[in-house]
Amino acid sequence: MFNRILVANRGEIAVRIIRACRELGIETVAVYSEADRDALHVQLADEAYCIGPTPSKQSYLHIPSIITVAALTGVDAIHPGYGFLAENSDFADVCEACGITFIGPSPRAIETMGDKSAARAAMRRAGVPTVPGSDGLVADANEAERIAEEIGYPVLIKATAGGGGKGIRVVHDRASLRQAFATAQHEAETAFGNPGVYIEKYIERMRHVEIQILADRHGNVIHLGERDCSVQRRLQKLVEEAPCPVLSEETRRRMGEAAVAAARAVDYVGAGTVEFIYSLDGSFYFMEMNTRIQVEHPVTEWVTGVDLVREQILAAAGYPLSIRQEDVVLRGHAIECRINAEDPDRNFMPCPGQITEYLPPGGIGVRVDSAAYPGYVVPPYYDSMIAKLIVWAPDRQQAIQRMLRALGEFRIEGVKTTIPFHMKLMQNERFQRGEVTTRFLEEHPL
Amino acid sequence: MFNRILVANRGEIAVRIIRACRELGIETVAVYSEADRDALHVQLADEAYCIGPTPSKQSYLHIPSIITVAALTGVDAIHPGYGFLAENSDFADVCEACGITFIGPSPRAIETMGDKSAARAAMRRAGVPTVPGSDGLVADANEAERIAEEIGYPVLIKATAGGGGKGIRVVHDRASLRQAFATAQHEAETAFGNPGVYIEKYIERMRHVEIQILADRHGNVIHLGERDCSVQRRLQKLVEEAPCPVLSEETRRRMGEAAVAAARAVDYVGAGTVEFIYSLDGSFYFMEMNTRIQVEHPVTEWVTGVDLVREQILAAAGYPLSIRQEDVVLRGHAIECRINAEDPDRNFMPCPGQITEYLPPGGIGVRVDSAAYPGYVVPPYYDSMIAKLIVWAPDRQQAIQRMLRALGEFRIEGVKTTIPFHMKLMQNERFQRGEVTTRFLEEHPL
Amino acid sequence: MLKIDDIRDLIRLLDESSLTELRIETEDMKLCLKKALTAPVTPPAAAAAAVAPPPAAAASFLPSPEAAAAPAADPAPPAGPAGPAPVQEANIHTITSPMVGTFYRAPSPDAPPYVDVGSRVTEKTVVCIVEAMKLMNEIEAECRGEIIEVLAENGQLVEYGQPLFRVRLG
Amino acid sequence: MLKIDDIRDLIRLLDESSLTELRIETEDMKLCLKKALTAPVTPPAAAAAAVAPPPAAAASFLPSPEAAAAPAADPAPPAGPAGPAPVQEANIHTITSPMVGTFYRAPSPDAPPYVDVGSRVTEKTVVCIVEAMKLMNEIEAECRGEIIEVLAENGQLVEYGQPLFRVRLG
Repeated sequence: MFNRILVANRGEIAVRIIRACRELGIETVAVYSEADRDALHVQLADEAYCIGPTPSKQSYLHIPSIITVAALTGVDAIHPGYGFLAENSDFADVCEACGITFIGPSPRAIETMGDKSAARAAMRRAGVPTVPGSDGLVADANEAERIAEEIGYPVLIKATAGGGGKGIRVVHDRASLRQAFATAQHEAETAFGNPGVYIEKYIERMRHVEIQILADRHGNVIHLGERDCSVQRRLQKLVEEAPCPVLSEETRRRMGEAAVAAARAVDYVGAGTVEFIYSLDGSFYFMEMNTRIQVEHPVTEWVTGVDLVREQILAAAGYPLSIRQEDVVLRGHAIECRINAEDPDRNFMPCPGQITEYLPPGGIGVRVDSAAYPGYVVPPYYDSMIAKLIVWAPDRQQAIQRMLRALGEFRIEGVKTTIPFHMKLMQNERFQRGEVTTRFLEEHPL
Repeated sequence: MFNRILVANRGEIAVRIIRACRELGIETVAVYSEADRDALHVQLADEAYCIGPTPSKQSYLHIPSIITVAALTGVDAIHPGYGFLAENSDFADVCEACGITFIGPSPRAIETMGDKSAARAAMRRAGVPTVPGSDGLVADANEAERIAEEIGYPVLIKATAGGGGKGIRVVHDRASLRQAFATAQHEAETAFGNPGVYIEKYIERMRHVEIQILADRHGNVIHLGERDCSVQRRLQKLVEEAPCPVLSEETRRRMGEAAVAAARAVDYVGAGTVEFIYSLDGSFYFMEMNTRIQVEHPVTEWVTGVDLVREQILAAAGYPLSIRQEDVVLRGHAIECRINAEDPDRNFMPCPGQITEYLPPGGIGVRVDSAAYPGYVVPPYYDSMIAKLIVWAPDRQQAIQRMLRALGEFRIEGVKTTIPFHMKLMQNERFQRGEVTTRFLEEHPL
Repeated sequence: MLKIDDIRDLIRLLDESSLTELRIETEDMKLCLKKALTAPVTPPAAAAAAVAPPPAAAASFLPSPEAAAAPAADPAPPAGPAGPAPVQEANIHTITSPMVGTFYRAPSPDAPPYVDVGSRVTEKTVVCIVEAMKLMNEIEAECRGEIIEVLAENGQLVEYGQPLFRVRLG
Repeated sequence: MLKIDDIRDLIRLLDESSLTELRIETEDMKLCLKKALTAPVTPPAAAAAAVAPPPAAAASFLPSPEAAAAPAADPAPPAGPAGPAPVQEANIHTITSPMVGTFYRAPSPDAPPYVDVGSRVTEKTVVCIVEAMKLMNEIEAECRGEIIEVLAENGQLVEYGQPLFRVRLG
């Protein structure tokens, strides 16, 4: 078992990992940028080291500094959290070379899934349904036009190096294809340093449904049901829930099996998420795989009773999974709201600043994952999430009522937050009926 | 359904009830004493009224004031919480007379279970095992001596009007019986206004195991497994857990059935608890029934997934229970620590005062029920509980590790608390092995 | 009335002192100066204390979902809880309610009120009735002087300790 | 009515007293002065900020179960994180570490240190090495003057921004 883990992240996920380590009896080493001197993860860890100035590139993304601290503090493993270096295969490689376990899958798995067009190809070989589109990268506008005709408009042009909703363009007709193709290539080159793009059919009315998987080093791969993350704003998830309110038991099983096949295709180890497009006709297609723990993992934890970060650490240490597929039973309904320091009345403009008062909600069925405290200053340099509010109840309707109750209790003063937005959403009848697609907020502004 | 409920209590249980009401869409009316002007339950309720000065007798125990507010604010029902008026059958009577639903069982059920010797008799008739002892009240010292000889020393002399650990004397031999009997009668008269006492065999090495029951107005009575509350100090519970670490499935079933029989014997409605003495040989005996929601109810809520306060309110409103006996499935392990404003290093001396900093723990498997907030002043007039910290994990060992993690995170400054005591307890090997009787702390001071 | 120079002086004074707040109210002006606590943080104590004073603010520490959802649709809440009794001015006595109940100014609907502004009262003068549990509790002035203000409305629910009348002693 | 001078006096009086609040209400004016609770309440920000300065205190905001259980058994933690740079005295410059790594005072174990107390340095004088990722980074003084204090120990892990040397400029 690991004696000591370096947490290469900040904010609530760093706190989440430190908690899991503490419960496992593992010491933690935190790293932080100059801006995060007073951060909760720094206070909670057994040791903490400042690794660089405020910009992420010189601190949380700066591999040499992180590896130096890891080596000098004698850690056995590094947990990358999400974002920053979590899906950086070079970093995983360097860890391996230094004899430090990277808590995540192999560099090769990260690389395959990070290259969107390579991932599509791998999935097709594994028999996982993918959206109709190009076989791989599209060489030029002529080929793009041919494929678009074949699969029918509207189509998406996607950067192979993109991800998280970035590097995507929608093309509705032939007239605009050539221009869009050229722009997309140029953008991909500029933004990701890789001009490769591919084409997919654009499924307009879809839900974002993803499957959580866990895999160990002994060949066990299981899935832990799905999360519905359809409530999005500009492709950023705002609310997630488990289970998906419209999935049939049969589709859940098939989607779960597809996710396991996807994970097996890249010899996956640890916690991962296979994201699917769920079309309203009941069909589903592979979208991408996130080779890390995800922001919304707590909703799965609550309905399955499985501690995903703990399993992730144990799997990295070579332990077999603590549960088998047949032991995974979903119980009740969980919802997560991301509470961001943003002003929902002003187009979700970020509102960093000092949290003068802070009192999280409590009581039955409420979980708060946060790195905030009274007096904490939300820095303007990183993401704006202050807290994740997760509730559980025996059914979805009760979970919504509970979320509303907990949102009403959540006291955050000093910065604007998305709490009022979430309260409106929870009271929205369409949301309550579960009638949501990824374009919900676009079509029905709250 | 009720439109509006008056919460006749203070502290965390008032907050608990307000939360349940809010999730059910029921308005709440809080009442408070002069000392509780700034209390959280006052802030959270839809309306709040000051009903009297600081002493409980003139406020939280003052029936006319509470009924006046209830009548004038037009509530449908009153929730008494625990303590104060929760087991006062006169209060339940008055509510009924005023056409206001008392959220609890009938006045007759409260009365029967409140009279310990009458309760013993009722339980015997219902076939529930009781501790060997007198058939009812013991008239004089001669009878006491005869019964003690019959059942064997040591014996307990108990005030029929006592409860919650008060009004009990242990007698180890014949020599001290007569004196003890006289003193006990006198004490009972003085403390409870009723000199009636009865005799029971004293079971020295016992665990305190209690069964949660729920009953509706349609004849449904179910049990929701047990709680082990053996960690006590001077008969006051400090830590509770579910399930009991040493109960066999068979004993659990028999104890559950006995609890259901006990509830049926008094036509019980609502949430109640049947407390048993669990002898280390596996036998168990009825101790008493608490005809109200209990402090430690959250551990049962977490392992069963049932919201007990919600069910209690729904049952009072005439709804059938939402679950059947066969749907009750225990999952994982839950532990509750009572965080009191007391100094464990100075014999648990109460430490009221201002909480200058307050940050409850969060993350996976942690629930906090509390009425505290940064700046809150713990008044010296009522009980010293600041918060209940409840954790859940798939098994007991992980739950203990999680409790330790959460206790370590819990930040309360300004007053001394029992957190250090709980941390020592969680690290105690006997406790970790589950080897605890009600005399544990006496025999093995931490 | 204060001039701009006076206010400038007051700001400087407050700034240089360890004080955090200064309020002045006169007939024609209100002035309130506040300072952030050392670090620009409101200590929780002060924040919590600030919750109590204004009447009806007691329920505002945490917004209720209903309140946030439908701020206007609240079905006529009764009078908010009484804040702490206002600071006693010299020579002025406030008669407060000794119990929670319904406040009546007269013994019956068509009778004249027990007292009104300008009425002289002695210790034993009945000034109103507070009805609780169908019992009519006659409230006595317990002081000697002249009623200068009636603070509660006929038929209103009054809390324990709620101010009912102001009396100029003498 | 109170004059500005009266108020000034009152502010001074309150300031010097142990009182925290002063209220005056007269017919034509209300005055309220408040003072922060001097010491007893540490505002959270200050508490959090207080975490950083003393080395090794970063983990002390919340006690770890281990720390509480076995306060003495902690296996030799490496040097704590550097607090914020100490207040700069006039004419004194502090050379801080531009990266996290191992601090070496000399180019090799048996070589003399680059600089010592009393050494004169110019902008380009190498004062030490910080090793990170097997790379030996020579750190230059970037100022002109005399070394008056060496703040880190040979072989120690130094953080980004950690003070290494104090230099009297000139």
